[in-house]
Amino acid sequence: MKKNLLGQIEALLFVTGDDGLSFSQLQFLTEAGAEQVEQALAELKSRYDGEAFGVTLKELAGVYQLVTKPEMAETIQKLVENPTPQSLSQASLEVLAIVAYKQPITRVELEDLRGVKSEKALATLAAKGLIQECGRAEGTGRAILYGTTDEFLNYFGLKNLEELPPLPEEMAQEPEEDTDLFMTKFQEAFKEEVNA
Amino acid sequence: MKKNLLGQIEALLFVTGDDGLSFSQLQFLTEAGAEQVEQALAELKSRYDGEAFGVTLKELAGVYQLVTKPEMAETIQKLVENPTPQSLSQASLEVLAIVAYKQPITRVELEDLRGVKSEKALATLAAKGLIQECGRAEGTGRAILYGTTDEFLNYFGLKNLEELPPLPEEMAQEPEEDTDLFMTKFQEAFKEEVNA
Amino acid sequence: MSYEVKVDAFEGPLDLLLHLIHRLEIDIYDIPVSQITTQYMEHIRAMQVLELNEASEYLVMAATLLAIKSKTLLPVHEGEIDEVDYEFDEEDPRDELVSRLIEYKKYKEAASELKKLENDRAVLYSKAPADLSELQQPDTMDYDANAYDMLGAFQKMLRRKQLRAPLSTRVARQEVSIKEQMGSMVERLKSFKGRANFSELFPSDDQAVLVVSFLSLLELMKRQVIAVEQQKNFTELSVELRKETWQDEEEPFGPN
Repeated sequence: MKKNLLGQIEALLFVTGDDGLSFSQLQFLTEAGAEQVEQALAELKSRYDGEAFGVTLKELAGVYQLVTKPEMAETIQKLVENPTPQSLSQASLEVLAIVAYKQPITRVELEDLRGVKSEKALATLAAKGLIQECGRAEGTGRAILYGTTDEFLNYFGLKNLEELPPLPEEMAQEPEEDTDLFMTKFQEAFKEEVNA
Repeated sequence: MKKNLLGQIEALLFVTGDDGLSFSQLQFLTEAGAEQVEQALAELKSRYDGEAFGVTLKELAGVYQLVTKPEMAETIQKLVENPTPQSLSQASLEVLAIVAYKQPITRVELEDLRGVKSEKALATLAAKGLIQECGRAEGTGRAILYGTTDEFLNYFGLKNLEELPPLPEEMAQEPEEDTDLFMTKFQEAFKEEVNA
Repeated sequence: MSYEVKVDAFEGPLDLLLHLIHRLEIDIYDIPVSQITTQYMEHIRAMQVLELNEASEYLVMAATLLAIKSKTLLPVHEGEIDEVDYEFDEEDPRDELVSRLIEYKKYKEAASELKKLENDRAVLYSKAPADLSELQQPDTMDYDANAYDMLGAFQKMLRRKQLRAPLSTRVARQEVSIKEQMGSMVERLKSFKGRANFSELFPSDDQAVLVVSFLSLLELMKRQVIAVEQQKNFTELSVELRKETWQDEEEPFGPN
């Protein structure tokens, strides 16, 4: 490996702070091969695991960033004006969950799912940079389509959308399935009867 | 020494970045004794001497801060010369955002908000035609007021300024509001005093 | 039977229904419509008193429940043998509601997963990108940005400001005594040729300094070193210096 690749990566991530750098940017800036960068990132990460280290490496929204370790939170919160971290309301979280899993989605589809008007929650989330307009639906209305942003990934500590926890499975098979199967069989039988 | 004092100090110096922290602030925040902090700083410093480390500890005018090592300069310069969309645009975007939402605004107000000198960014944005001088502030200094241009609207595909995404509620309330409220109370109290 | 209804506890009629289903330990696939309708009605009656914004949405659901209830109450049609076909065609009137509830429940659970992620992320702190403008050539704004990027930049700045604020406050919060402030107030007035607007005497944004300044102004008024006047209602107060000096020996807060 290049002599001080670890140091280079650390310096770059330090300088870029919460902007972070993507893998390919790191590769370009350090002029190292992909494997080397990968190895260096892994080494950095395991180095940061040591107790005497206050920061760690995290991949958020597709970029690598240095962040402080969770166990440092208490100390750092003494620096913060309002130590209780801002958190989203239940309504916002619900809307965000639906947008995240169903994107792109229109307001009307979202409201149908929730059963309540959601204009305000959408506006709040857009203002927080967590969702954005990402196009228009086909059709006459050309309704606005909403999707999540990189800030959404960052806010929830996700690398990418694939990292979203899987949606809870439907609890059981729908009872209709039996009926449908039955109906199918019935109609088949019926057809046979008729054709016979 | 306290178990993870090194980590705590590292985390604190990391989040405060260019601002750094004084010895007494470090002591206050880590709740450690002066000797312990001193020892931890020395240990940190010698740890950073290792080749695989990209940052080091610097003391300047009684303020400790983490900085990248001099030998990283070349790599950092490469970052500067190869703007990544998120990192190098950040400063300009930030300035632009503040001007857009807070216009008309003076350079001093803007710098107060950002906490860094912003002359260069303002010049760049003005050269791009995205912001312009739009008058002078009242008062002795008669500082230049900045606002956005039509080209700004064009650039971001906006019809008018009302089309800017709204700011989150809690952000829209300025901390200055307290002061305003305070000032109002002041003046009320004053009137009473005067009329008494 | 009385209910303690927390209005904010529900995110809408579906949420309320899920709550009832859970509390009554009902099988979501076999909802006793009559029972749940009664419970639902009692709840929204209690909530309506509080003039919910979403009252209309709760009422729409009430109507739906009543419609389903009336359908299920219809006597089972014992048709002739030829009609057996149609009987199979007839859907359970509850089906649509059930599938809506199940769909909604999925996202409600997903929302609580997000809540956990939010908490985990909230304890990780980052730092601002270092200011590289010194090293930078002036013209680097060649990229595609949209209004949301700009908003994002603004958010980051505010987040950072939150971290910085207490530090700067600590630095600014030097002990300023009223006596000192009285002196500098007089000096300041002199620099304004003995007359200044009220706000011009408060150059600092720091609340602690403002309070001390205000108290010292009051003290100066009491000692008739300065006079304060207002030309008209709502115009700014103006402060006039009456004496060039003020007695130092008097205790600022002593009884007169």
